[in-house]
Amino acid sequence: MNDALLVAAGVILLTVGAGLVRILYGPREVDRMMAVQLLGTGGIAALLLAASATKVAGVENVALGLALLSSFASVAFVTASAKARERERVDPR
Amino acid sequence: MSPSIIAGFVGAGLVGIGLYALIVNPEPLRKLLAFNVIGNGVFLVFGIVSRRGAIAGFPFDPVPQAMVITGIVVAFAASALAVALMLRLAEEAGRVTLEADKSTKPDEGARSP
Amino acid sequence: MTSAEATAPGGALLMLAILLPAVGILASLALGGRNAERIALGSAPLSLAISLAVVAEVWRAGRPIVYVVAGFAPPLGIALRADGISAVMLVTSALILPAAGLFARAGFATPPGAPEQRGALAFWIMLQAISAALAIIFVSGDLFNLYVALELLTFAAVPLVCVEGRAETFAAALRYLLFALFGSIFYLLGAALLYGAFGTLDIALLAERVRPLPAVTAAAALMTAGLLAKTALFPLHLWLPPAHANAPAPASAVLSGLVVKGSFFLVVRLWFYVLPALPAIGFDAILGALGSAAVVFGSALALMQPRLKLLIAYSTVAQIGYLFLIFPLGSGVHGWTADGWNGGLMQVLAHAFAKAAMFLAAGLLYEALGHDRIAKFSGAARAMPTTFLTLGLGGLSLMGLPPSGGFAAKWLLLRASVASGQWLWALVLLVGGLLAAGYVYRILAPALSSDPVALKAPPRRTGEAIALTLALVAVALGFAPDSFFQFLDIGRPVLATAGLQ
Amino acid sequence: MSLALDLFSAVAIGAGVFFFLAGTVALLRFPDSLSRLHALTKADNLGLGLVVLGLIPRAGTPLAVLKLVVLWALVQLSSATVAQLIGAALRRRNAVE
Amino acid sequence: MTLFEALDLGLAAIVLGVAAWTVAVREVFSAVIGYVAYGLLLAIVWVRLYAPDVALTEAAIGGGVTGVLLLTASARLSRLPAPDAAPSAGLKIAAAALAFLVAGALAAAVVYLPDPAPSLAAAADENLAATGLGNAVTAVLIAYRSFDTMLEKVVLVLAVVGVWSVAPDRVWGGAPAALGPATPDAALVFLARMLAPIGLVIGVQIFWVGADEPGGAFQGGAILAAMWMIVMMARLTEPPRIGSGWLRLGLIAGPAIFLLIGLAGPFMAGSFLAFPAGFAKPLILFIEAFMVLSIAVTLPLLVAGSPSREAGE
Repeated sequence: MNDALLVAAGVILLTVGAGLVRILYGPREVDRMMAVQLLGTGGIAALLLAASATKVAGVENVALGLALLSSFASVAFVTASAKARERERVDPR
Repeated sequence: MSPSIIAGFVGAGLVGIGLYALIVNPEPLRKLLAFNVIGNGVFLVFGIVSRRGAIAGFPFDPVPQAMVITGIVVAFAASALAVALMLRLAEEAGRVTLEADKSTKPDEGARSP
Repeated sequence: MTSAEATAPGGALLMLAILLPAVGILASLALGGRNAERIALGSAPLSLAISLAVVAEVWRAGRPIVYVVAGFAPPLGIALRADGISAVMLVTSALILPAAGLFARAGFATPPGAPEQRGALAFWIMLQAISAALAIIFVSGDLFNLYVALELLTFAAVPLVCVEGRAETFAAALRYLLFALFGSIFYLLGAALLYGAFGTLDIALLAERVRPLPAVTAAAALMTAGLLAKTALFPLHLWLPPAHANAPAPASAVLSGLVVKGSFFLVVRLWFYVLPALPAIGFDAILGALGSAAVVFGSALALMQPRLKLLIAYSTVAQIGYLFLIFPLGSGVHGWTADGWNGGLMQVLAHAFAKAAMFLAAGLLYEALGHDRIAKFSGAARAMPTTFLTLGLGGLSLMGLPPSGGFAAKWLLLRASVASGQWLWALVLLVGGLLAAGYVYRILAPALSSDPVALKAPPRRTGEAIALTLALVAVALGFAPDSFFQFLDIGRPVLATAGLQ
Repeated sequence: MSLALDLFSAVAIGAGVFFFLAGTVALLRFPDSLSRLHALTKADNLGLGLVVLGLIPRAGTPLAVLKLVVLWALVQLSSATVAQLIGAALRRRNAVE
Repeated sequence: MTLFEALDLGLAAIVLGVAAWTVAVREVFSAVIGYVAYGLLLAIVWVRLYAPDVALTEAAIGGGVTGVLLLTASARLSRLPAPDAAPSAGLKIAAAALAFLVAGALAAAVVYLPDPAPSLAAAADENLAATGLGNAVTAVLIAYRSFDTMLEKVVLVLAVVGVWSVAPDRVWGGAPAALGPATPDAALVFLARMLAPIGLVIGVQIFWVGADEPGGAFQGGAILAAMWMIVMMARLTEPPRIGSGWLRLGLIAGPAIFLLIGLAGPFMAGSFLAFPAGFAKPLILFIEAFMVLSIAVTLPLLVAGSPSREAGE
């Protein structure tokens, strides 16, 4: 069973890793960000599976930390773009 | 191939990729990204060293791991300082470039007859 | 066995030398305003007293003094060790830093009752940070601890470059930062490999354990490359002239006189203390060749600079080159190694004082004339004789003419190269001296003419006195007695240098 | 009993893996950003939810179960918000173009 | 080749691929997005290397906080004119050759590290009892090599002063620019309100368990820092004035308490930074608590950058 869990973890990771191809093609930054978001969720799932299979202490804490911060990059992405637009309105170059 | 050998190649690869980018990319922010890529490669080497230091009952050597944690925090602080300099330079000069600039002080001597 | 080593009497002084400025940094930020200046200048005499006490203790013991931090001995913990060169460098930094600080009071003072000022707070905090970082670099016995110290030094030095807040200073500071970060990350990579090979980063333990391995060669190359970038050795010197020429004069004095010596000190530690058992792979010749190239290129570029501060900055590039002659001339066990070793170290000290004096003098000139164009110095020497005397005395040391510390350094290096039959280095020393004479002449010649000159402001007497004092120390080093060199030899690995040849 | 639980875990986790696969395919194959976004948020939430569900029987302590549930709730909250934010950003951009 | 080796190789290929893409892509903003993905992947690599403490740090700082810093910076810088000098082909070839050489030498050096590898794991474990801790990584950070950690905290303080010091003179004492847009999305405000209290609990918990399990002051502090940042991005609070005395106390609290207890060491335990027998664990937790505070204050300030508004504004 444990090996099966690890394989499932690996498969999820490689799947969402393959999703990173979307980073390559875009075409917009938003699409790239979605791929990162999917990677985050998949990474959490993979870590949970690995934690359950190996019982290495603390792995579930890593997953918890990632879950807490999973929205972080996307939020920064959206606010940074919004702020850049604000500045453009004030100071259109 | 053991995970630590694979990680060794990843670490070496990251250092190589980062070094190439550091030399070739003219934009400072890109150079900063490259520096961070190199840094991660270096940390991975510490990670391999830590994993190789596993002995009966201990899956890793804690000393290199502690060094990596210190290193990550320092690298972040360095990035923040670099970003602050870039943003301020952009504000003052309207662009961010490292190209050699001959001028030093506001040159009053040159203007006076 | 070094792992059982214990704290020596007086070892706590080493920790105090580090903790005093560290406390100062935190207190300066918390209290803010004028207090930063008060703390920085008020703690300077204490720093000097501590470093003199270290000298006395090392002299008395006749061997390096040790302090085991936190009660955990290496390899698990960290040990501090001070030998002859550590003690001398501690004193050097405890002299030059307060000199620059006193000089800077004119530009970075906060008037009573005035709100806190940006430049002032940053300057006084960074000055103390340089003191802390250099103290660690001179006494720490652990390569990772030294990495943190290198970063501390970078984080202190970079903001000093742009403390005046002009666009070109930000560009210079950014370039300096990127070079410095490149340097420290490669240093760290080397440290990772050494730990992987030998399970410790303690310098003394490594010296016992080192044996030839691919990892050791790679670590040596990576760490050296990183440190060279921080020391600005040709061809990694590109960041130095804009950074040192753009900083305010007292900051330039510290950056050129002391900060680049910090990373050079670590190159010396690495090759003479950590890796002496490494069989020759030609590193000493490569370092010597790069140093020679730096001497020639740096001096030639200095000759072409229209502005005094840039000229002095390029002269730093050249003078750093001489330092690296210590590797071909100071390694091995020969009759001449002592000369090469002493000459290299004397060059570190002489250049520190001479260059600090010259940058301060350049600052005074800029204040008085409103510019630092060499071509427009005509007649300035009559209006500011003390300042030009300082430039002249500093120049004497740079050229290597007697009596001066620079002469002592270059004479010793010359003797070593002649005795060892390595004529190339002798040639470099002579050519470098001639080129230095050329650029010093360029500064002084127009100034000595009798043209009338209008000063914007009268020169500051205290500033002139401080700069002149530093220049006189550089000259006085030329009269260093034999016992001084015996002191420098305390703790120098003997077996050690044998392997480098 | 334990066999039944193992079977339950295996089925739930297997379904979770499938949804991650589906989400990735949607991300790579769907034609425009908005449809990609919608498919994606559903797929990855279901994927993670099923994995968590499958792991609950294997969690040793009530605290571990709580951790799993909190974690899943956090990801739910985050990804719903992110979908909302990105969707709004996309609509704004579309309105401009 | 077993299945697991294949999975490891796949992960390695993805990490290298994303890194290569990050440095190669034309737009800076895209590069930064790639870098965030890369940070997430690295956190997983660290778990694979049995380094959950590092993984947690990398997830919080490498992926999270650095991501915000770089995304904000690139959004502001990407509108500027690009440098006109493109690298020449010669430079590219020389750089590629150098990069290959360094990477090759490094790989060889790592592969030929001596076997059996030296290790301080046993020594670290032997001394663990003296510290009262259960997590050897925390013991290294806060007892065996506490000097490094204390200095690193001073480095953080210097970084903050350095970042502040590039501000124009007239705004000295004022506050950095707001992190979020003028009118934040209602969803973002909701997220921040929900996430911050949960994150606070998790951050404190990760610090607390760090004595015995993976976690600790760095990781807990970084999570708290992230929570403060998200609250600022939703404009629920604003970056504080840099002239504020409380702020400065918060910045120096960690290193200052560390130093004070360290200075008492010679009198209580015979050496600077040493802890008296029997009191090690409470003292360590006391120091760590202030370190958490300082990290939680420092990281967001480093991201917020130099002050840009005058003190009165």
